[in-house]
Amino acid sequence: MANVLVNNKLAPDIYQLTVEGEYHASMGQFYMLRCWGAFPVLSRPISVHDINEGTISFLYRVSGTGTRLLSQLKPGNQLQLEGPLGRGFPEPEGRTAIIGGGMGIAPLLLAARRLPDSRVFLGFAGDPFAVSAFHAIHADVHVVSGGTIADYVEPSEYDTILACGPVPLMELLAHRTKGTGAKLFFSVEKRMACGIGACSGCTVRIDGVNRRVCVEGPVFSAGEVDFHDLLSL
Amino acid sequence: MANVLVNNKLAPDIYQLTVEGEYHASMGQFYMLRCWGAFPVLSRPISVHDINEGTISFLYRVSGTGTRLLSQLKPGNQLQLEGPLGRGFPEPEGRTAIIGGGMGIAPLLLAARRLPDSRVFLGFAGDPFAVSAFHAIHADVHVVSGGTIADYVEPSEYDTILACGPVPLMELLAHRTKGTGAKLFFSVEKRMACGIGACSGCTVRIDGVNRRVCVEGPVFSAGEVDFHDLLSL
Amino acid sequence: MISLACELAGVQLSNPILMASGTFGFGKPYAALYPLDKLGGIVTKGLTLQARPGNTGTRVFETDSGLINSIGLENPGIPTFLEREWEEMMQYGTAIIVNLGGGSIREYAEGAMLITEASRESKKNGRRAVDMIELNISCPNVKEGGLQYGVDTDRAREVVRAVRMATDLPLLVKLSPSARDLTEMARMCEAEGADGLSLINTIQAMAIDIRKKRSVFDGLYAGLSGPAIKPIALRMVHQVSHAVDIPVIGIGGIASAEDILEFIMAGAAAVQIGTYNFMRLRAGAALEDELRELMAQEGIRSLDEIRGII
Amino acid sequence: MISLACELAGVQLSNPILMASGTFGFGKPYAALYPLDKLGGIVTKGLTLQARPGNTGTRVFETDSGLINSIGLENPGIPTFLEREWEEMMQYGTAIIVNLGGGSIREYAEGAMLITEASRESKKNGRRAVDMIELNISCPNVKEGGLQYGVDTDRAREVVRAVRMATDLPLLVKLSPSARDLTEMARMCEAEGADGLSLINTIQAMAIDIRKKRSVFDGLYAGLSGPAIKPIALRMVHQVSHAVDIPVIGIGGIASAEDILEFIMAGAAAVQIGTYNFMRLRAGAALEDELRELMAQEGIRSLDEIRGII
Ligand SMILES: Cc1cc2nc3c(=O)[nH]c(=O)nc-3n(C[C@H](O)[C@H](O)[C@H](O)COP(=O)(O)OP(=O)(O)OC[C@H]3O[C@@H](n4cnc5c(N)ncnc54)[C@H](O)[C@@H]3O)c2cc1C
Ligand SMILES: Cc1cc2nc3c(=O)[nH]c(=O)nc-3n(C[C@H](O)[C@H](O)[C@H](O)COP(=O)(O)OP(=O)(O)OC[C@H]3O[C@@H](n4cnc5c(N)ncnc54)[C@H](O)[C@@H]3O)c2cc1C
Ligand SMILES: Cc1cc2nc3c(=O)[nH]c(=O)nc-3n(C[C@H](O)[C@H](O)[C@H](O)COP(=O)(O)O)c2cc1C
Ligand SMILES: Cc1cc2nc3c(=O)[nH]c(=O)nc-3n(C[C@H](O)[C@H](O)[C@H](O)COP(=O)(O)O)c2cc1C
Ligand code: FES
Ligand code: FES
Repeated sequence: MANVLVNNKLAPDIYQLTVEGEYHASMGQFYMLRCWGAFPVLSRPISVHDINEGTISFLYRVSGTGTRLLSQLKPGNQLQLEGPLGRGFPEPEGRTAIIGGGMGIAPLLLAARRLPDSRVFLGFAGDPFAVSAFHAIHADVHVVSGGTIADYVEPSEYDTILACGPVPLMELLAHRTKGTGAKLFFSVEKRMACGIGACSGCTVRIDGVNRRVCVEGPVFSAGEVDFHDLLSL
Repeated sequence: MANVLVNNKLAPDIYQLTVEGEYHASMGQFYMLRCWGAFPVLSRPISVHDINEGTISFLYRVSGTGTRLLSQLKPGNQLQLEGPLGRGFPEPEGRTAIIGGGMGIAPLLLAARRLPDSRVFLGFAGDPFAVSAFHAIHADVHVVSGGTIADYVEPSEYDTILACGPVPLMELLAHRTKGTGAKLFFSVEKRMACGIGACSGCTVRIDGVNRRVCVEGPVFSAGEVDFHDLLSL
Repeated sequence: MISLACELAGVQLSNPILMASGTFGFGKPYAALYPLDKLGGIVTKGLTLQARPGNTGTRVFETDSGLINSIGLENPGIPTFLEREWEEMMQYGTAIIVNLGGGSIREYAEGAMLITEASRESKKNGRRAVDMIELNISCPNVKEGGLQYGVDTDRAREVVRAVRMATDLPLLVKLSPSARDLTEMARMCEAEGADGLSLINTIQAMAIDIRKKRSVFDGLYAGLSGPAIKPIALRMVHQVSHAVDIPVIGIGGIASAEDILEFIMAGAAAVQIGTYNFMRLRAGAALEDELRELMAQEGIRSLDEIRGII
Repeated sequence: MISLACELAGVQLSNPILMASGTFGFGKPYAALYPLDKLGGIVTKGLTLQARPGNTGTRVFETDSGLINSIGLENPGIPTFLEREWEEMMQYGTAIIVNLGGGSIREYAEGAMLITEASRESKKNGRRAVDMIELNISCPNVKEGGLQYGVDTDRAREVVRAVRMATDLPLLVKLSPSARDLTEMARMCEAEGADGLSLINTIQAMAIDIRKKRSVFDGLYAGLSGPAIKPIALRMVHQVSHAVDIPVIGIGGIASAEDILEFIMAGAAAVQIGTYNFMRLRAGAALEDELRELMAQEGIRSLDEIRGII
């Protein structure tokens, strides 16, 4: 149980939730959040957006029952969090690009904070949101609205690319990165029940082998992800 | 949908909820309340506690999921109410006593307001609650804590007794009233699904015939109520 | 404008949204809330030849996303229904489906005959007929009749045959999720001349009062309905509608236009709304429009386009 | 101090709260959260002789108070389990029950033999044995094995008989709610020498993605669990525990100490916690104490006092 400090609406349906406590997580890890009793049944996986002294925060979009309940939290309310879970982004080598599309920017603020030498690309279909925090902590942030952010990055210029966003963007990046020598890692989503590797509910086929997104992911090396499994969310 | 004006905690677990609007209900009628989506499934039957110009209020005890959700309502929140439902207390004849036990006082404030010549008896197992509203509108209010309120009323002194409270109190009153010539009416509770007479879920056997508490009640003439049906709540 | 009008067992309905037996009384409680001609039809509370008092004790009990009921077929009896309730139902301007229960094959058949005769008489006088009979062999809340007939195909066959002989009204058979072999049961009904199938009735369930150390219900078990059972009902409707050629009416936990589309895609010709009426008393006033909106949004022009698509 | 220690099929358990197959992995994910010796026992994820990859596509899907899963028995195979997982499980200080699946009678029997031999060997070396086998003839998520055997009593008999011959370990049979005749199935298991019964497995269910116009699951149907099914499971546990003399383990939607008492009063010897583990990852750390508190509050000194009281 943690104490809610702030739960601000940043844009239509986009909220930033900050709770109190000393949390240690690596960039790209997530927590299972819950602020209700028996309904809905499952807790909700949400990536770590940022960590500061004495606080952790999450950036989320209201997209159904669970996130709507999260959005109703008020300062002083209690939130249950289990985590940090999963394996986040690896420490990158060489020149690094961080690429986020839409809600996919959520796990990337922590990455930007921890990788000051990287270049950050944030793309939005409509109005950008939550970008001021990136500008505040990082010098090299590029925000694009409309089109695809993939068009603004030349993969061959980087050794490592860390990305998160909609599946089509990930597919495009995987395609463009192929053969460039850049290593692409992205964070993926799949429906989860337990979040801790107990149920095998969240598997994605990688190189023909099942990997549980909640423990072996959510970050995978782009190589051999079976996008069919992801798309079938 | 109605706008919540106040939702005050009057005592441990006891709340008074006031919403905006012009409502017309007779004493003893109830509404089906709801301030949630699909969970829990059923709306909750709550008696009209008071009506004033432009407001209606309810007095309730937090005793489970539904009433807990009601207790979380804040001014400005929306509440669904269907009603007024059921048949309330009849216009009493002659000398009238109003007797409430515990939460059973809820429907009696409106009765006290509308029957200034009555005598009001309110009994509580522990600390009394919500009695100041009775004192404020009625001259003849007797509050007792501990023991049973039935001991403080001599049925033969009245022509009509309107009562609400726990089943054992109702049984005791029925027993003591028998043969006195006083007419006893009480408001009863049974689990309800629809609240409007559609499901036959809330029947009580009266004179050997099934009566639906939600439409033929919740107020019944004490005569021939089958307490087994009530106790089996 | 998307048309939802449809034909079911030879009867023209303004839309495929019917109100389920036992959750809508004879319509009257809701007629006070909204005009009932918004509905595709109303299925009456289960009726038997003789009046029945129903069960004692607790009759409705809430569970997580579910409702358990043990009404026990309380009803005024068919003759009283025909005299006192039917007339008013005719005014609602929507299809009338009589849900028929019984304690013996004979009671079922006599009940069917009574309804059929009254309906014929009414029609002769230029008034509305009963549109269909829904034969209920699946009530889990009565000792005699109901589930006793709904589990075993051969026992069910006798009832279906007897009622089929007793009426020339369109005949739906309402199946129980407790049927030993649901598709066999469905095929039997089709072979015996049923014009359609309704499913599912409530699922036999139990709740225990741990304080009193007894079942919540005097009748021990009772029937579970509501959103909790929707995924089970949907599977059964899919199974059955792919096993027979007569129309299937999908029932079980439907609580939104999305749910209706799921049942139609699973193969349902129409649907019935039960417990949702309690969750939202005016559901029947809104669902047709909500369904139309959802279809428009999804680019579905008619339900025929998607029926049984899965 | 209320004692919850109990004996189940000849095995001494510290309490009757077991963790259900498929919701607890092999214990490890939870061992990081709390000491597992709080548990009465752990039932492993369903194991088959051969490793299985499980199903493609969406595997878990939430419904109102329910969870539908289509894992499809993904597991490393019994040999790999015995080599890589079992050792660690022994350290947890709680009973180990191996959930056994199979695609053919032969695979079931060979799997049982492998486990039995390994267990005997381990015991000989002064280490922990496998405490019980839970024979799973009720998985709705695989084409071969599972439900194929769990519906019809005669088909189930062959599997139970073969596995009974293959092992001298205490044998539980896990029944499906889809069994055509659940009490007949239960009596058959008893007659074939099962030491106990576990029920229920998930209920076959369906969910449709109306946008994609297809089933949510690649395997079309999948299995419903969670609070939604509790009232149905409770009824079935009551029915079965009154039909046989061997112990019955109650499973289905249990999500509180109150729920556990309901199942015990319905006749269960012990219970299993499944989906609730996901709702509250530390459920297993708390339930025993919560049960004890509730019993104290209700003046119940031992579960034997109330078992099957209804
Ligand atoms: C590792 C991981 C990290 C994530 N991080 C973020 C984040 O930082 N910010 C954010 O806004 N969202 C994030 N998501 C997506 C987020 O989990 C879903 O938006 C959320 O679960 C939706 O819940 P709901 O009740 O609002 O929606 P509903 O549609 O009502 O949810 C129904 C069910 O589907 C599941 N579900 C729905 N959408 C998703 C999804 N996209 N991914 C996984 N499960 C889903 C829910 O968990 C729930 O079980 C993340 C997902 C994963 C797997
Ligand atoms: C006509 C009528 C008028 C009422 N007026 C009042 C009032 O003015 N103030 C007040 O505090 N309470 C009143 N009650 C009781 C109130 O309805 C219940 O306390 C409330 O429904 C409990 O809901 P819950 O979700 O908090 O409890 P839960 O125990 O979680 O409810 C579970 C289910 O049981 C039903 N239930 C539980 N207790 C009762 C009960 N006593 N009567 C009927 N159904 C019950 C609920 O409606 C729900 O369906 C009245 C009941 C009736 C029938
Ligand atoms: C209170 C109640 C009474 C019912 N009575 C009947 C009945 O008399 N005859 C019948 O065939 N079904 C009866 N049913 C079953 C419903 O018609 C419907 O099949 C079932 O509730 C599942 O649908 P739902 O989940 O939408 O409620 C009743 C259901 C409820 C909840
Ligand atoms: C994700 C998941 C996986 C499951 N896997 C198995 C399994 O491998 N073998 C088995 O016998 N039961 C399996 N089950 C069924 C559970 O053991 C249990 O019988 C069922 O979920 C009902 O209990 P619950 O409502 O408490 O979850 C699984 C259930 C879930 C939710
Ligand atoms: S969510 Fe259970 S294994 Fe990943
Ligand atoms: S609650 Fe439905 S008839 Fe009274």
